[in-house]
Amino acid sequence: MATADTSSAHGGDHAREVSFYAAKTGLKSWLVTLDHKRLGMMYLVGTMVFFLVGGIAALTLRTELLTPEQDLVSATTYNKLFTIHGAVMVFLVIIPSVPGALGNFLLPLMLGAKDVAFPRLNLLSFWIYSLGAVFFLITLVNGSLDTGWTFYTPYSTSSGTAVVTATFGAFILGFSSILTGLNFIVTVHKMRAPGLTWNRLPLFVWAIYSTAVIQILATPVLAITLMLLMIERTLNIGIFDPAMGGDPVLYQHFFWFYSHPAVYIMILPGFGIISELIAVHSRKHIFGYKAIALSSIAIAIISFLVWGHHMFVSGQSELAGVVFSFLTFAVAVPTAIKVFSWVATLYKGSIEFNTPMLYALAFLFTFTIGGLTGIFLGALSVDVHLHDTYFVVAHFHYVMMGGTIIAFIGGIHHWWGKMTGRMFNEAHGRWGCLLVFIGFNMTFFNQFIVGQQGMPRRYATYVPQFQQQHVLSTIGSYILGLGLLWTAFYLLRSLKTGAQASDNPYAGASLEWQTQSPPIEHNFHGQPRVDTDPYNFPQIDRSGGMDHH
Amino acid sequence: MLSMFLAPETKEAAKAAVGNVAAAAPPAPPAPKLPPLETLHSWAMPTQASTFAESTDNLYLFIVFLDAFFFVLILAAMGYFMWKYKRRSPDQKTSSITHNGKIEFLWSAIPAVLLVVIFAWAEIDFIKQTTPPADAIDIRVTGRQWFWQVDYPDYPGVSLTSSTEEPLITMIVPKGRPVRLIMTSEDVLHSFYVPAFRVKKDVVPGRYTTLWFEATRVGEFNIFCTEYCGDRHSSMAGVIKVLEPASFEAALREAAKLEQKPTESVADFGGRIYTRRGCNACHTLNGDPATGPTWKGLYGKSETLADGTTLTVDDNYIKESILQPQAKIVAGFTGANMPSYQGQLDDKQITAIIDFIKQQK
Amino acid sequence: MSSAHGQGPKAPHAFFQHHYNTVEQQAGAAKLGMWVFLATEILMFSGLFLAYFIIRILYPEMVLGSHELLSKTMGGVNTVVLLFSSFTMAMAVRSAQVGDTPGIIRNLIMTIGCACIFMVVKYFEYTGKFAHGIFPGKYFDYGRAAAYAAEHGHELVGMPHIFFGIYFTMTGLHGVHVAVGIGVLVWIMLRAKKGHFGPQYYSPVENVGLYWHIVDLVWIFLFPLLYLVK
Amino acid sequence: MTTKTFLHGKPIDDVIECHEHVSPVSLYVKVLLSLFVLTGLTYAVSFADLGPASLWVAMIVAFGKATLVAMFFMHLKYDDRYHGFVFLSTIIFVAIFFLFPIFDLNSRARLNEEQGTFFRVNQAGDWNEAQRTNKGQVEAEAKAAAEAAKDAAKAPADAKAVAPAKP
Repeated sequence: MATADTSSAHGGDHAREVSFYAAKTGLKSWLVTLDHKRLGMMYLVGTMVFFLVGGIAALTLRTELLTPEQDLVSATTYNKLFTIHGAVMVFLVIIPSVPGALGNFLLPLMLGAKDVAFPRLNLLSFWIYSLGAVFFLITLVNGSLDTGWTFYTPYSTSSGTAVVTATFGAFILGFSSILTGLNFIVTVHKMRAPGLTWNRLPLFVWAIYSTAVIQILATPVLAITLMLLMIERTLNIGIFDPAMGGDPVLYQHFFWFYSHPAVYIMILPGFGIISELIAVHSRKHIFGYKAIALSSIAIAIISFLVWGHHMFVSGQSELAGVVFSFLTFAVAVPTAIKVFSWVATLYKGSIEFNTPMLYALAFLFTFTIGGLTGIFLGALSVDVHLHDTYFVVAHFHYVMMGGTIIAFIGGIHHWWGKMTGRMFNEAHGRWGCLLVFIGFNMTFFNQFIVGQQGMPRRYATYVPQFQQQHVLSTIGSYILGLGLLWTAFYLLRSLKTGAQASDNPYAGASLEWQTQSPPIEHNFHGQPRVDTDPYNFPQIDRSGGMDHH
Repeated sequence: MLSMFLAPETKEAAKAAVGNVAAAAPPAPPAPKLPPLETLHSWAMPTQASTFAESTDNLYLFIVFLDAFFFVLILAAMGYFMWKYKRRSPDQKTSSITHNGKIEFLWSAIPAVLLVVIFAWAEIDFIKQTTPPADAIDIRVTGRQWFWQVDYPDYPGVSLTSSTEEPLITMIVPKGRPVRLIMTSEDVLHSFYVPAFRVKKDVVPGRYTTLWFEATRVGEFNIFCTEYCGDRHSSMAGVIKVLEPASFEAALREAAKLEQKPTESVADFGGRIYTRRGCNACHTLNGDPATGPTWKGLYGKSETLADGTTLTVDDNYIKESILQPQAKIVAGFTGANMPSYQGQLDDKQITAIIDFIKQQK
Repeated sequence: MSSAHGQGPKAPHAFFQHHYNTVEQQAGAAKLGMWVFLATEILMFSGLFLAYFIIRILYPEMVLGSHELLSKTMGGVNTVVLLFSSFTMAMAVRSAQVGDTPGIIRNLIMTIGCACIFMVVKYFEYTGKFAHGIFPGKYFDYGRAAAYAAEHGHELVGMPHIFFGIYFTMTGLHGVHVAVGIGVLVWIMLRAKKGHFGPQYYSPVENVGLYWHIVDLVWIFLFPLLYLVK
Repeated sequence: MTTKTFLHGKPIDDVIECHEHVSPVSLYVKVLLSLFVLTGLTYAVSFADLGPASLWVAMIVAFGKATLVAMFFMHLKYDDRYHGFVFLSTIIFVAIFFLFPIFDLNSRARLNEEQGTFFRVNQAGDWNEAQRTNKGQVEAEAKAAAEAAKDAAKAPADAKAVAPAKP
């Protein structure tokens, strides 16, 4: 177990200090704060606001799909809706959510540091995120965007919508992502507490670290791709636009060199959260610590070798398709190792079914489906049939929504007490989880079936025989929306009426639990020291070294 | 601005919401009336109508069973542990096991081997799908916003198109003969997809891509565009008709015929060309501007061109616009990329179209 | 490092930030951060280099024909200027390491001077191109450019607007980096004048130096690819 | 439990936070002179007609120069080895990024040559035409001038944008 400092290890108790919320007040104390915890909370609010925007777009287009005909919105509006949904969810929600909110809040705490390595850069990164968000909002009012979140050329060079504004927004958001990743890499390398060796790092830190590696290596390519796209659109230099002598498939190579690794920017932090949740709530040492940690790094590296599986039917050479397909299967192995290890962690544990754990178990269910259906899409001949159909839509929602977002919500519950100092109502939480789980599966499971029957994605109208499945999907999406709103409601309510959270409500053993809830401004009283790994629950519980509820 | 997400909207609201591109906002197109996709069950794959379908489906099923097996395995283990090791007392004993090299090796190696099997199987099928036999019939496919044009090099003059409103026969192929499609696009990316054949390939501007198949069942099957291509992407659908080789050529000639019928007025014939040649993808008849100007009240109207001059729409201007679309562009439509119909429509057909436009008051 | 020189740990200096434990930790973090940042710079430029190589593969004759219009002399002068500025930059870091403040300032001024010469030469190159209708992309004036090429005994082949599109993009982005470099060089020079830097604390000089060297590295590849290669 | 002091996961007496190395001026001067010599070499070689080898020669020389700058000016030779690792792995990822698109382009050329593509046709062709018909954004007189001057400059005569062959 880790200790906050020598005196508390000997039973000495510090006088409680004021939390970081109370340490400074006023608007300015937030807007120019260098405190990673405040920045984490601001990211949380930011991503949740855009989650709402993306969600409203999604529910509107699901409503349009209740009938095969065009009735609720025009085809143009439909195209804008799915583009806004995709672009907002990817660039403004999922990519910054876990690293921005939980990563910022928890990483220095877990490392026993006073802050991230570069606090001012961290603030800059948040403001760059906000600036990018502003460009997206400008896009919304100024003709919106109808290219799909992928900005494929030559449609994006000829579309009449605000492509340059949106692209510039995504370009800016890329820099926010790069700077956050840079900060985290240096923080993990240089700011660890005494005794916190690499194989004592919490797995969440490993996951965020691997994510940061991808952010560093992939995002600059997105930046240059979007820059070339903007130049192509304004000057027609002829790199991507075939009318000027360019190659649209080259654009796809550029784009997916970033965007496939970006899939792992989105999911790896989710993996990290799940590792924490499962170990803590089953009071077990995580099974196969090294395998999970190293598989994160392996995924980070292999993810750069597989982007071509988005292009099996795009007109890239067949030989390249074969190579990419093989490498794609290689990335499935480390992912499988993680899932098996999580399940094995439950073995001979003491599993408590509280809300965070329920989300972790829901994650195991949905992410396993998401992962297994990826095998269909990696297999060349089957992908030829399934590519760009609803099967793909269902697959990536099972991974992004059923993986990252469910893990994120679980993580928010797990650390809610630490972050806000209040506990949410457990019963409310379980109901919320049930609604989200049912709604999610009802929305997306059908889509595997319409997909395998040949329903292409991004369709405003469709063949009438799919209507039944689409209606089911739409009802599911309402339930999902309801569950999410309910979750937001009781979490916000707990800020007023929730019980005071103890410093360590779930008896976790990593360093973030060794400080007050919410933490004090400089995180710890004195210098924390670490002499064991953070998953040694059986020993901790046996020795009675940690309060257990 | 968010109103576009919130309320069911009228066309006016849509135009207001999209602001500066209101002029290009097209009306809601009708849903394509396509023949239903045949499936055995509501959850099954579509009909198998090409030589690829069966082996693709076999691999698909193999993965389904394999996935189901692993999914059940994982869930069963998870469920059992959840039941067995539920926390029953606060000081419940837990195991101090941290890892197990053997089992970790097994659950890395077994999936790896299975994945290599799947890869090899899929790869063999894929290579077949991408190597057309030498004796294949060549058909040229051109994707345009938002219709397909299909030409038969072996049958000069035969040209078929899809329509965004009617389920027209877009392609006719003989059963049991390999067919190779040589495809390109004139504007943006499209993707040619026949679910019943399990074939799909992007149609890329500036390049040729190929696709081949051999149909095994007589019947009509859907063609979809699966690469997002703009407003009426979901209406860019067609019908592929498979016939016995004996009746293939005659049916092809018949389908390609675009002549005035004895009972038909010239304007009605023009109306048929309007749908058959894809004019309806961009020009409406109800007064709404789409990608191109509406044909309602077009004839005799005074139009302002992109360069600021004005002219009256008459027979000569319409003919010129069909043959050299980029010569005189009406203001507000400069971004539109209408292809030339030079050599594709004869004078009689052009006259019929002009008559049809005259009728749209 | 302290052990390497056999001195004790460094005493906190005026710029020591309290969230670090030691001065060495702060310097090490800054340097690692800079190296990671340089990695992102390299990857960003790599996109343009890839675009260049793809264009070369697609249109070899066009690229070879078009690159003749670039002035090897101007490119060569700029290469020498940048290499020399890299040298003075390295010398400025060395001066900081040994505590020679006038040396830092002198070397930084030379570096800034070289950067300015580079930008001036670039300005003449660009305006020289514009004068003959050689603009990026759709603004490229084929007629005037072809006439200009003919004057110099070359022939334009194919679609030269693509080559010049990528030429202006690559050198333009590099130019932006040089301009930013001038800004940060002036900043650390002003700080050096205030006597901020010495053997105890010279991270900013060192990191700006690393940045400046990467700008030089990019040019080392740009120069032969755009100006020289046949 | 040990009584050793740990810092950042390592025992404090081993910890190396930041390498410092002061190189002699003479080394910097030697590096600079080598860089000048190499620059002169590429410059000279560019006038020799080496054919396809010229790209390789130029790249090898450029890599040599880059190595000199990185090793000595950027101190990689004496620095924390992790910095070198960051630098090298960046190069490796750049190589991955280059490898696949170039591989794709080279291995799909076969089909393009069989069919004849817009690329190959357009290359000798009228890109100004393509630009006008597709974009219509360039001023009319500029195009006219380009057209006229092009004829004068004897641009390839078969400069017709060729549509995909139709029956």
